[in-house]
Amino acid sequence: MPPIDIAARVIANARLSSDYSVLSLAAPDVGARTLPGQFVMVKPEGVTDPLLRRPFSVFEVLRDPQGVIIGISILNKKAGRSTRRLYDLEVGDVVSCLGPLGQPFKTVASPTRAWMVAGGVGLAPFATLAESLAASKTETTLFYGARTGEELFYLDFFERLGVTLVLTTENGARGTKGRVTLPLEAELKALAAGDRAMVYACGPEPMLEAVAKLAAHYHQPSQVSVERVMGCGLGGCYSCVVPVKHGGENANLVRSCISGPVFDGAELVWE
Amino acid sequence: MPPIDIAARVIANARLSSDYSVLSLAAPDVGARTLPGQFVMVKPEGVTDPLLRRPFSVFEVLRDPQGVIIGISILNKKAGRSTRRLYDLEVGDVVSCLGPLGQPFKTVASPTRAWMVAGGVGLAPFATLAESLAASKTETTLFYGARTGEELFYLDFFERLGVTLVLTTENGARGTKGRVTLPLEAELKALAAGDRAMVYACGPEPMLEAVAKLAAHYHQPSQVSVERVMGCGLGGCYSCVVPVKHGGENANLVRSCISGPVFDGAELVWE
Amino acid sequence: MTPDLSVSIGSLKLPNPLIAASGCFGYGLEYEHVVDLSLLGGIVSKGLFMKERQGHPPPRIVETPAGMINAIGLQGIGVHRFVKEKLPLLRERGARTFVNVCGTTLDEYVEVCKVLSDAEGVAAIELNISCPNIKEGGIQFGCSLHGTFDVVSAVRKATSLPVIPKLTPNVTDVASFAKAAEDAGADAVSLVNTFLAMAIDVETRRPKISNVLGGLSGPAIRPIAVRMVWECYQLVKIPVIGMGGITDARDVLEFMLAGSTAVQIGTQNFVDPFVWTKVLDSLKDYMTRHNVARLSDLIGAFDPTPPKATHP
Amino acid sequence: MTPDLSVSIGSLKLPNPLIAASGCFGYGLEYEHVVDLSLLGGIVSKGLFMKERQGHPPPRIVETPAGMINAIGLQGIGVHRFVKEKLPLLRERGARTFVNVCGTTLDEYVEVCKVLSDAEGVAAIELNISCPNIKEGGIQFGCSLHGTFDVVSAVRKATSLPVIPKLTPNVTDVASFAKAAEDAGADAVSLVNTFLAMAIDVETRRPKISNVLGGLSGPAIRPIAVRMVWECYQLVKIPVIGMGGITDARDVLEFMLAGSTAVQIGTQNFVDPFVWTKVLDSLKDYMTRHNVARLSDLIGAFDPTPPKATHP
Ligand SMILES: Cc1cc2nc3c(=O)[nH]c(=O)nc-3n(C[C@H](O)[C@H](O)[C@H](O)COP(=O)(O)OP(=O)(O)OC[C@H]3O[C@@H](n4cnc5c(N)ncnc54)[C@H](O)[C@@H]3O)c2cc1C
Ligand SMILES: Cc1cc2nc3c(=O)[nH]c(=O)nc-3n(C[C@H](O)[C@H](O)[C@H](O)COP(=O)(O)OP(=O)(O)OC[C@H]3O[C@@H](n4cnc5c(N)ncnc54)[C@H](O)[C@@H]3O)c2cc1C
Ligand SMILES: Cc1cc2nc3c(=O)[nH]c(=O)nc-3n(C[C@H](O)[C@H](O)[C@H](O)COP(=O)(O)O)c2cc1C
Ligand SMILES: Cc1cc2nc3c(=O)[nH]c(=O)nc-3n(C[C@H](O)[C@H](O)[C@H](O)COP(=O)(O)O)c2cc1C
Ligand code: FES
Ligand code: FES
Repeated sequence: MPPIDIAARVIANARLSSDYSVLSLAAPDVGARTLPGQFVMVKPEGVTDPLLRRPFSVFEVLRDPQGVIIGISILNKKAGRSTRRLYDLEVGDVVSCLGPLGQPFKTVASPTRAWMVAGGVGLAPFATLAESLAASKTETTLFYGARTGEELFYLDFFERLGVTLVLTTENGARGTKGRVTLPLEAELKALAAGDRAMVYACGPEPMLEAVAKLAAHYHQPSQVSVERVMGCGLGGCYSCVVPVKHGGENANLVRSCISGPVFDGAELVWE
Repeated sequence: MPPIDIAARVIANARLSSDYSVLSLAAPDVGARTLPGQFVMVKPEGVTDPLLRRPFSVFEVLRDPQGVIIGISILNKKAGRSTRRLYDLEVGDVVSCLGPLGQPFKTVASPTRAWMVAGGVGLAPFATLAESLAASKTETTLFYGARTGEELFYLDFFERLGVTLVLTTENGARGTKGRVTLPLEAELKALAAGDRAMVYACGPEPMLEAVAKLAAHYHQPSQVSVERVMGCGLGGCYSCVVPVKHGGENANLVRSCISGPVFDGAELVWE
Repeated sequence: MTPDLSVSIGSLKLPNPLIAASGCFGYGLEYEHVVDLSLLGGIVSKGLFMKERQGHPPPRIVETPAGMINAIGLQGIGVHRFVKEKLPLLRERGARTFVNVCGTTLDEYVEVCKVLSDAEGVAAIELNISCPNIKEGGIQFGCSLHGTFDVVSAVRKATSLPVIPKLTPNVTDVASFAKAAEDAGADAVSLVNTFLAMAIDVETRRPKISNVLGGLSGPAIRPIAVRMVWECYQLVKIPVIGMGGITDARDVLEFMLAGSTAVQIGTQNFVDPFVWTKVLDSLKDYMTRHNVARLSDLIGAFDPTPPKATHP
Repeated sequence: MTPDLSVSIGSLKLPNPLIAASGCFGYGLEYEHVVDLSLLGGIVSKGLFMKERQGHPPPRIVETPAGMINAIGLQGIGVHRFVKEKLPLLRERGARTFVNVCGTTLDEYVEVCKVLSDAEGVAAIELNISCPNIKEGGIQFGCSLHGTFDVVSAVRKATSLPVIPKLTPNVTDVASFAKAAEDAGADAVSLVNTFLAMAIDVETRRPKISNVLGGLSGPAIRPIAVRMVWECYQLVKIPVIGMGGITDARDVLEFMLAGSTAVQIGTQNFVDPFVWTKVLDSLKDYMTRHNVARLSDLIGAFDPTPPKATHP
């Protein structure tokens, strides 16, 4: 579906912590078009500094009690000026929301299992993916690592969908202590011969690299969602390129906004 | 008193019409220093576009019920981007407020009368001047012209101070129809020989010119407050110059931010 | 009375003066889902060499006050694949396609232009002699009057397509470059390309983009670009295509009053890919308000009489 | 350990690198009520000719995206009145006063500098060969390598005060101008002056400022100015004083890393006249965080190694 641009009212902005918020936007037509893993380019209306929009995964597709789609939310983590501004938005403020953009995750179905690996704000694309996998009754696990126990969000949401949770924190306050790749590797190792798991990953680049390599090592497929600075989100500027092994039109630097952000983990060249 | 810069909270923003508002700012130290006719340079905090501050007359010096100065207000009229933004500010927003700046009105005392001539938003500097004149029991008249009856503001305020009101509107809906200079000229003509009135004026440039010339014609002194584009308000940029007959250091183009905004009407050269 | 927005660049007639700037609109097809390509006056392709190019490693862009610096480094598919893969589709969509031609040598410019002359569906050639992001060729021609004259002359001989050199603003007297281009037989000039710029991350003390230097675009540069267009307009007779920081119809009109026959919109595409229809609507609105029947009447209609010191 | 913010420009030692830019700080005394003038590294006076000057009619400034255009036209009191009326007061306040010297002819530059040599309390001469706002003199020297060399040489012979030509960015290769200045005996160079620019009111079709053309300053130009400083730093050995759009300590550090020994702050004064103490505090904070004992160690300490494509 072609992207559209909506001057979307803020419906809610739930601060989950001093860094994270879930910003809900009245953009039903964006919500209706979105597939799991796609993103939007947003910018508070009327703001000319910063000039450019910023990319965010669609976190939830929002529905009213009757199930009618009323908008989307994004899981926003403070990184710099725009994310701080988005964190501070209030109900009634207006945000330009362009989307949906990019290639979605490819879903799988039983008997292939779905293993989602999220690092920090990398949780964002997995809420809609989990819903989609739940709808097709795919056995789904979320490996979810955060700095602290307080930064593990939306666990109820995933539990309600029947997703198995494997949690890790850096300080060990919740789940196992250490990197999220540790339990992932254990599970990969434990897979019976012939069993298949699609490993989905979103999070910091070193985590993505580790996950893709682990998956490959254990002969499982992976799909990773990468993050690059994006000027346009539409393929216009060539700012967002990533090196891939079998690049299409441009040898091996492809635009992650239109060829991604989701890539086959085995295709990416790690820098 | 040297100017200071306050990150002032908006205490209130009373919309008087679709164009005018009275923006009240928690800037007690600015209020305490202000003399009638002085101005402040303001800018919503954190806004980088527009870049520069904008000049506004101090409208009221605000006090709490005990008479303690708590801030100032400005009478803001929508003209362009900054004034529109100021109109939209809400309680709790923060405005950088630099002041007080510029030369105040010179006050007069009985038997000299004080005649204030205001055109539209040119009312702004006269609230504090009227208070000061009332304190010294000077006989004061406000000639006040606006486009429509709805744009004649704060009449009660002036009446309470014992100021005589002479109102005009362009459409004749309230007061006499036509320019404010008409009743002014009638009163000047009616002055008994030997009677003296100091004519204060603030408003559009053609009005200022007409008032200054009328005063001179009837041998009365005048003080007019002029408006020029101001870059700094402190004498740093030389953007705000006006031609005067006996200019000080710079032949006859003087900086209206530090030599004005109030000038002897007889000194100005009209362009 | 329906307003007439058309403009002419030599024999080339455009339905309106709005052209998508090179490097800011991919190969055009990327945008076909957000805007009907035939609605635009024209589109300029990304810069093309004979061969494919990888460009610079990312990060390739960084934001600056009211602007951005880019050093994409002319990543591109080369002229042959462009002609084969993109041009037929662009023709189908009704786009008026300007091709931005690059070269590391004078011969390469000529070669690329010859390939384009033989292709179908090229409206004009925009000669990129002004990209600040590559070391070889390009801007070396654009920063020398002789170089500009020579490359335009050579290309002029090699093609009958309209030739539009794109000038760099990184020179002392841009109008003299417009003149050199005119003397060499250019059909029009376009300006400005980006301003050479850089940004340092003071926490790491390292550059913010991998190439260190890049080109500044966006609203920040508009006042300089408008001045340069006005200078060129006064010196040369060929049409001037102006650009640099255009965001809305007012900016388009500012460039046209300063002497632009057509304008290009670059960076604003990233901010708002739907800018085109908004600007077209506002231009029509302005024409109605100001009783302008033909938009082309405004070209160079700037009146240098000083404004009043006092406000209205 | 108290952080050492001092920097040296030849024999001139400044307590810190922050200097108020010419034309943005009046004659300094206008600001004495908002900032202790002795706290600044230095202040540069408004541009001065031999005689008083009226400047251009208003409107003289207009805002643009992240910047402003000015055409004040060097209104000023002339060097004699400056020496008599301002200099003694500036000395009393402990200001290190740089005088921005203008001229319509080479002889006038020399004359003004001679007057200043005989006066007491001048720290250095900043030779304004770059003001875009007057037709005669000035920028004509600044846009020609010979002109730059000649005027600097002539002034060099006429005074023993430090001579700091202020360069215009409106040239193809600013570093070659820094080199010409160095060869002619300059003690330092300062850059950038403003970029020639214009703005049109599309409703009236008339210019927004009376002089039509003016100079663009403010954050908009910073990325170009930083690049120019870096170019000059690499080519010349004399100190470079950088400026253009500095608003905070980060911007100061960016210019220093790019090779500025000292920096000037212009337009930001208008936005925030209290900028000085804020920047000094933030510089100290940065030095503590980064364990920098002497700020001058950062001059030119830019590391051009490309950053990573991915975020931290
Ligand atoms: C496809 C895609 C999807 C994304 N989804 C989400 C999401 O769901 N939720 C979310 O919070 N963020 C997401 N991001 C990241 C988000 O776009 C950035 O955090 C944001 O652009 C930063 O903008 P800023 O103005 O706040 O920071 P800036 O002021 O631009 O930068 C400040 C600092 O943040 C760093 N930074 C900039 N971009 C990123 C980045 N992408 N990751 C980490 N550090 C960065 C910069 O290097 C700089 O050091 C996504 C990015 C992409 C490409
Ligand atoms: C000493 C002084 C005191 C002032 N006191 C007040 C006051 O008490 N209340 C108040 O509402 N305004 C006052 N003004 C005027 C106010 O400063 C301007 O209206 C304001 O700067 C416009 O800013 P803007 O960003 O909204 O408009 P801009 O976007 O900067 O300009 C938009 C349009 O408004 C016009 N404009 C700009 N400045 C003025 C002006 N000064 N007068 C009329 N038109 C203008 C411009 O020419 C332009 O056409 C005062 C000005 C001065 C110099
Ligand atoms: C990301 C990016 C890539 C660009 N690539 C090219 C290019 O390939 N060829 C070219 O002539 N100009 C290129 N430009 C310059 C633009 O076409 C235009 O001249 C410049 O950006 C000024 O216009 P703007 O301010 O509207 O963006 C590029 C600009 C940007 C921002
Ligand atoms: C209003 C104004 C007046 C200026 N007058 C002078 C001047 O007299 N002499 C001079 O060398 N530079 C003058 N400049 C240029 C500044 O000194 C400085 O070089 C330029 O503004 C860039 O710095 P900024 O971006 O910090 O303002 C002036 C700038 C402004 C904005
Ligand atoms: S973000 Fe512009 S091409 Fe990908
Ligand atoms: S406003 Fe800057 S000198 Fe008056």
